[in-house]
Amino acid sequence: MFNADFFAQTSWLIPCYPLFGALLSIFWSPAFIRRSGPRPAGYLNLLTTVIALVHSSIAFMAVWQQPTQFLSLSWLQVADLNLTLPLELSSLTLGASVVITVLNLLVQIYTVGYLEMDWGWGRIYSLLALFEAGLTALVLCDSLFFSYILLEILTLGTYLIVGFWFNQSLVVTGARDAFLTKRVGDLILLMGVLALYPLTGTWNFSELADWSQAVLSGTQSVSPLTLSLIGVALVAGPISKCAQFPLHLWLDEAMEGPLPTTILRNSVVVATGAWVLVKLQPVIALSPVASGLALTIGSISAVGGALIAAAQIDAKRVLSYLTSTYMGLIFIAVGTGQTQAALLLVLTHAIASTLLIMSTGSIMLNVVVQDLTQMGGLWSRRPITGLCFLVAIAGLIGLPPFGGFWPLMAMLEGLLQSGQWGLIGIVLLANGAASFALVRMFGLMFMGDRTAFTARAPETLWLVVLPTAVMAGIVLHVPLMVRNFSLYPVDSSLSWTLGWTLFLSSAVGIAASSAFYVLERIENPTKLIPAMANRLLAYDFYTPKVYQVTAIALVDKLSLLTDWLDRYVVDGLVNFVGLSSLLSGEALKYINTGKLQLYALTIASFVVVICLYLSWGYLAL
Amino acid sequence: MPNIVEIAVSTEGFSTLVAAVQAAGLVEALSGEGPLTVFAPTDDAFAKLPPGTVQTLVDNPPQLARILKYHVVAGRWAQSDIAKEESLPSLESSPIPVRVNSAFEVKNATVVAADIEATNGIIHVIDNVILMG
Amino acid sequence: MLSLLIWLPILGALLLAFLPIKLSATNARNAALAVSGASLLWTVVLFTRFDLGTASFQMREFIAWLPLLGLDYDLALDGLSLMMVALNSLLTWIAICSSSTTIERPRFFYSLMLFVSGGVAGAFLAQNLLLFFFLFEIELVPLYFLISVWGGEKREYAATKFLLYTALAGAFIFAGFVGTVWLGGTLDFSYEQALQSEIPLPTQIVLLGILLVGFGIKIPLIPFHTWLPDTYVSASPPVAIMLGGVLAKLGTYGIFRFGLGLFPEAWSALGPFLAVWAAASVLYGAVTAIAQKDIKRMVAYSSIGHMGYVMLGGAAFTELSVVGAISQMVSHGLILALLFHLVGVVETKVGTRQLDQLNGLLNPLRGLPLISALLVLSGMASAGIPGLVGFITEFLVFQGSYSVYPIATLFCVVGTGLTAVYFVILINRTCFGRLDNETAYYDKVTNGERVPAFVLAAIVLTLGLQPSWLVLWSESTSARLIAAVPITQTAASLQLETSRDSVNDGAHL
Amino acid sequence: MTTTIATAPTLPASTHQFAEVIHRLEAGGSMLPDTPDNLKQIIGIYKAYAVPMDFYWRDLLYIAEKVFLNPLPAFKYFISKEYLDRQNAYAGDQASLRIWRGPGDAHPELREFMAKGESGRKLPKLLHHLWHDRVNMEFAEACMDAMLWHEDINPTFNAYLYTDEYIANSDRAIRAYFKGNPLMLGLYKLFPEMFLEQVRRLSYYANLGLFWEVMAPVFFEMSDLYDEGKMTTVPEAMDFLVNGIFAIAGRPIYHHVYIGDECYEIIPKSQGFTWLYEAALPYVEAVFYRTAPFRGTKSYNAQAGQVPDDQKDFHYGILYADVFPVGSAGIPPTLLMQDMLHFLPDYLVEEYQQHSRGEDDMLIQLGITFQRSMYNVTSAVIQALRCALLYPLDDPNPEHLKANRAFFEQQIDRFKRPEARLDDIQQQSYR
Repeated sequence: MFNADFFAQTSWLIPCYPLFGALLSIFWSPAFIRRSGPRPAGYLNLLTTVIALVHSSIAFMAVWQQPTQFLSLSWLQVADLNLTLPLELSSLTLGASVVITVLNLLVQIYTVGYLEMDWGWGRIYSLLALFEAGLTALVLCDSLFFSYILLEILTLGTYLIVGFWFNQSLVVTGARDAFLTKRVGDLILLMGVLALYPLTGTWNFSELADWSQAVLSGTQSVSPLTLSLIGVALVAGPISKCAQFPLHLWLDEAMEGPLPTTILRNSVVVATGAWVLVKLQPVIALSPVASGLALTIGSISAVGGALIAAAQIDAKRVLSYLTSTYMGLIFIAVGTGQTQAALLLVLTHAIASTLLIMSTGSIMLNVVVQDLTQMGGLWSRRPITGLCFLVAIAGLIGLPPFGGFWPLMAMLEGLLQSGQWGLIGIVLLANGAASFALVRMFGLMFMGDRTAFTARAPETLWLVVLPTAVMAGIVLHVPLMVRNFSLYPVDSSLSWTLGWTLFLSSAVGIAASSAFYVLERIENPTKLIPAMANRLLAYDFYTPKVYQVTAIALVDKLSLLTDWLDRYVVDGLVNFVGLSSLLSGEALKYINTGKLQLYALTIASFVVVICLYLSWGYLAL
Repeated sequence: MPNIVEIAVSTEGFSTLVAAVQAAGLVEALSGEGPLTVFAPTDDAFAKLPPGTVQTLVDNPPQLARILKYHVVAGRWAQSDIAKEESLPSLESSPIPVRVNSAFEVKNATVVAADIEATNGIIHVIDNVILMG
Repeated sequence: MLSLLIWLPILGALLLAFLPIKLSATNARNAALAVSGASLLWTVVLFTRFDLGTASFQMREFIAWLPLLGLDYDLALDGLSLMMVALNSLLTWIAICSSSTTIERPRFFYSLMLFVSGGVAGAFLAQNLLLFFFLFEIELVPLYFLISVWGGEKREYAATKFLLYTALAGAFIFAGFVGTVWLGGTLDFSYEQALQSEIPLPTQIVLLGILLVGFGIKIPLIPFHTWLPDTYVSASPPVAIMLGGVLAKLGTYGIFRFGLGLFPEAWSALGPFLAVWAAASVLYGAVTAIAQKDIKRMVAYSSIGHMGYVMLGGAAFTELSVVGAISQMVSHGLILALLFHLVGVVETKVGTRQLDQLNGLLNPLRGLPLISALLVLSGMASAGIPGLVGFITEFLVFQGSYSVYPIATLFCVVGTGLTAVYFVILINRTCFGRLDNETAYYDKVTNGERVPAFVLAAIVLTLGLQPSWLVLWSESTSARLIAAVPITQTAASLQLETSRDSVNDGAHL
Repeated sequence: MTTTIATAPTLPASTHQFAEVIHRLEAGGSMLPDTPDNLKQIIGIYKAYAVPMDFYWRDLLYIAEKVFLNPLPAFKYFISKEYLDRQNAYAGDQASLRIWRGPGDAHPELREFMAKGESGRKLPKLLHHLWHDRVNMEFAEACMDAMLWHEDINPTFNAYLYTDEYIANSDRAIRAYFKGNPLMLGLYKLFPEMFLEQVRRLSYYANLGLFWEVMAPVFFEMSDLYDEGKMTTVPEAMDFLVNGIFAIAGRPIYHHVYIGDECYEIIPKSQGFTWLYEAALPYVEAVFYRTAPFRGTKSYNAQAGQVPDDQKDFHYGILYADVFPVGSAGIPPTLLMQDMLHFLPDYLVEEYQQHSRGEDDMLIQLGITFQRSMYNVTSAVIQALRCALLYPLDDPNPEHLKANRAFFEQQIDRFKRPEARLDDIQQQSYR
């Protein structure tokens, strides 16, 4: 009975383990278990994560190279709406679930070390587990509706996990902005969800793909306007999830949260948007407007994000903008129909950026600051972390033979085939700028002279260093994974010229950055570009200000206006129309001074009056 | 003329100091060529320290030596020379603030007898044990 | 057996008020809890007896009372009333649980609460228009006292305002009822008779309009809502729970039962207008809530917005949307009760409801961590986060309405976004942040204060995860309501054709 | 030092913001007002602090001397029997200077807690550890890290860590420790600085361990004296500390490592490092004053500018900490408060139960008590410094009194920062 297939059939249990751990963690809130500390919550969740990992792995092996299976669980049947939760069991979904649980396991071990001084383990681990559950459920589920539900729950999760250190004011605003921005995306997606159903009668991704085929082949006719509107809504949802321009700011602010949560957020949580986008690609492809939107947003984010990253002085923020960059590249891939390349990029980015943030956090943990300009000279004391950081860079940018090279290469080949030269340029530019930003960060942290803040820098706790090192090993093995699981989407007709060009773009970025920050630490390289451009990048295109004067101001002023209207116009008018004299309260004031009997008397008289009033009404007919 | 150690041994009121110097193994150094300037606390000065202080030091010669070295300056510094200085570099390496106004003060101690000449240096007797910091 | 729901609380109320024995505050409270608990248990029994397959009314009880007036004691139950009665029984118990143990004049207070509960149950069960109206109107009296005696600042003003508005609403409703019966050609106020009356469409529309104004004041919908913030804010938390959780539902219930139920054709004709009205209410309530500095006022405006969803579901008039709307009434009642209860606890402990004075209540040792956590939960439930009951009811309304009134529905979706905005403001200011060292010596939260919150939160969560337990009761009733409309453009409209038309319809809304 | 009331008629009243406190210091008092309640609170908390501290110092030395460079020190908190039985240099019969009259091995309450934990059941060590029913050594390590990171406050000791002698000593120890482990030796060859930096860190483990080894018996003795009715005022408590500081001032600070049967002297005693200069004063500066902002209370965002650019501007220690968030996320001192919670004397438990939320917020109440008690310790340090570097309080020379005042004012100036709690602890209602 307990053969591998059994584990595949019970894959719905995978999200349940972490969820169970999350529920049990509640007992380690300060209000319950008081005489001993909260750490058991962490160990418990580690255990459930291991179980989930083992289960996913066995199930993955069971479905490997098997045809996709579907499971469905009935949830709600009302009127003509039948909501069943369909699960897709394929090597793709279960493979993704393995990746998610592995990353979660490492992150949770890392958290043991990173937050060893924290007393909020119950909360942090239950939230980490909630994310694990949500993410595995998301990859397994085959329905837009349930994906939407999970995304919304994760939005709430983001709010709570960013708000983990709620004593700090910037955390509070960061959590707020993350929640609201993501919610905007969710609701636009909801609009798409609502609009899609009457047309298709299904929310299942696989059936949506069939429907798209039908529309394409002309057996179904839908007006182009409708398709465009729906397509735009479906693209707009992931824009906020994936921190794409102009809804990218929340990711920056979310950096106020504890670093271990940042790891997951930047590597896999933002990728949920990309995942849904990939799943919806057939529908989006129906509308040139929607595809165009994805391409535009993706291009701006890819290049803009990388440029902004190169101008940040805060270590975490460099990484946050790079996430926007890579998500932008995924948008481009989806916009041009290269879903396989997009998924591969999701994978390589998730793995490499996990390592990137882990090693950065390991530095921040005992350098105390996050300010890159106050760091330097760490290489000799922190070589392990430095090496991990280098591996992460190699695994992220287009540097053969490391992981990040392959999806970019696949994308470029696809773009070449369709002759989209502009997009090729954008991908190369983004890659070059990202390389520049990352090597700059490496140089600022590890090279140059030690500063007062970095004078003392032993390698940190083994619980932090060990998962980082393991992660580095995984990053180095990505190319092997790509080969062994034949993840590389294009026939291996590698175009050498293209490969060299991609390599060259990385090399230029690395070389330029090395010249400024590694070999010779230029005191103020910002002098090299105009001050205005630098400020524009350092302050993130002034996006916060733009928000302030647009959306925030609009809602704020509108609410003040309606409040004023409500108090002085609506209420005032109604009062004026005839009740004002009575409402002065004088007439009935004496009641309040009276005694119980008086109240009773009044009740009685009211009843009589009402009865009279009633019968009068009837008699008057 | 006797050297610094000999003066201390032969003069009354320096028995604690002498014992300390012996415990710290500094006899040789203070009997050497020099020249050295020594701020020598009296027995009364040591007695002002809270109970146990001296005993702990005597039990730990290197630490005691360090405190004692703070009372010694290289060179022969008479009161008139010191009057021109604000501080002197001790053998311990921390500076010793000095003031010569109406009174001759060394850090928070007052010199009760200045310019006692020895073959290998000069001694100023002080009424407090001085400490670094 | 339905009568028990009315007479048990009323009998309890009378005994509590006039029994010549000495009762301590605690005992009075326990007695009230026992009575309302008994009603609650009886409601559970009703659920077990309820026949899901029957679309029309069941468990009828009829006693001729004043045939001359056409007033009969005529009670019956369908899915809609069942939900409302259940809400009433539950929230009465919660409200009594939630009231302070040291309340002044406890016997009088609890007896009034029970009285309200019994009366409201009667209104929800009444099969006679006049009986409904009588019970609807008589609620005013105890509520007036509950607000004006036990309320907060400006309570007399608020109570009077409430009284006058509701009385005015009553006048409209009465006019509507009388008109219906009169024009229907009978002198019998029974609901059955009214159903069968054949009134020409234009007249129907006029009558419906009158009823809409009447019930619209009670719900309230904009612009008849200004009594609500004042009243909710002045009322003490238990009374606010009754007002917002149960009494407001008299309005939506009335609209569904007597507006939509009696004049389905007129209802369909007015549909687009109602949808716009609903969307406007949603947006207006949400936007105005954002500007509020007083938590209770914020929740009050939020309530206006949420009643808009109910109206939208009704306006769309598809089976799905009506089920959604009925469920939304319940979910709104539950969430609002939870919110008011929590706000009440916060106010008792911290001494203020002002957002700019509250801070850091999530602090585990010196704050109100559990209350704060539940405040987050209820705020998120209200903002429609999945997994909590608010989401699924709103979603059903949206999905049901989208194919009929897409634009209005989308505006309502925007409304849920705005709901998230003010709840995040509320949570950020109240729960997050640093506790003020000067003032943070608050009393402990007692278990008695926790119980109602736990019960409600558990229901909110359970029904959110397992919504079929909520929607199944009203399904056949909604089907019956929809079926009353001869022309289509209803449930079957989830078809391609219609929806494309309706996209166009929506465009010129 | 004696507490003879030294009125200084020759000096005019201070115009300092905390003039009252300065006058109290000049009269031989403490920054903490002398009330019976304050005395009860601080002595009680010294006792509760000393028990976990007895574990801290033993484990710190165990890590510095035995665990040493273990790359996966998963069991570094599982202290060996040898270190539990180790005789405190200032307690027990063998002590040459006996500060506490009790025994020199681990405190009985500590042993009981280690064996049974709060659960009261004898379970395997590992289970107690996993159930988090244990002493939070992480806090001790954080204190050590603060001393390590603020390197400028301990110049002499720090300079030695970069001498050839130190490097040669470490080299021998590292080679001996990894004997027969080519992987680690290879790594050492590649990245020698990485290993040296670890050893420097371990030297600070030893430093802090040796510091606390003294403080534990001091606090135990104070608690015993209070119980015997021999300590009746806050200034007495402070003077006991001042005397203690002087008595131990010359204790050597060293770092020895035991590999096999051999002792490797990384920092030999002959280096002359003393308890007062190389441990106590840096400890007070690093832990009471500076540390680093808790990640849960300040933004580390470089652009927000909430973390000072200069280490000297760091003021996040216990004298400045907001204790109210204790128990929530991001507030590391909770670890210490929890450790003390296990060992509160009955009279303090009673006291806490009468105030605020009693059992529910005991962590905060004892945290504030701890803050009071550390103001008293800091007062002792200030008085000791005054004693060592300046003049007696009853010095007849007005110039000397002026110098004393200038010193006190300069010390108290550090509490002018808005987040300092000096004002709060003057009030008994601050709990």
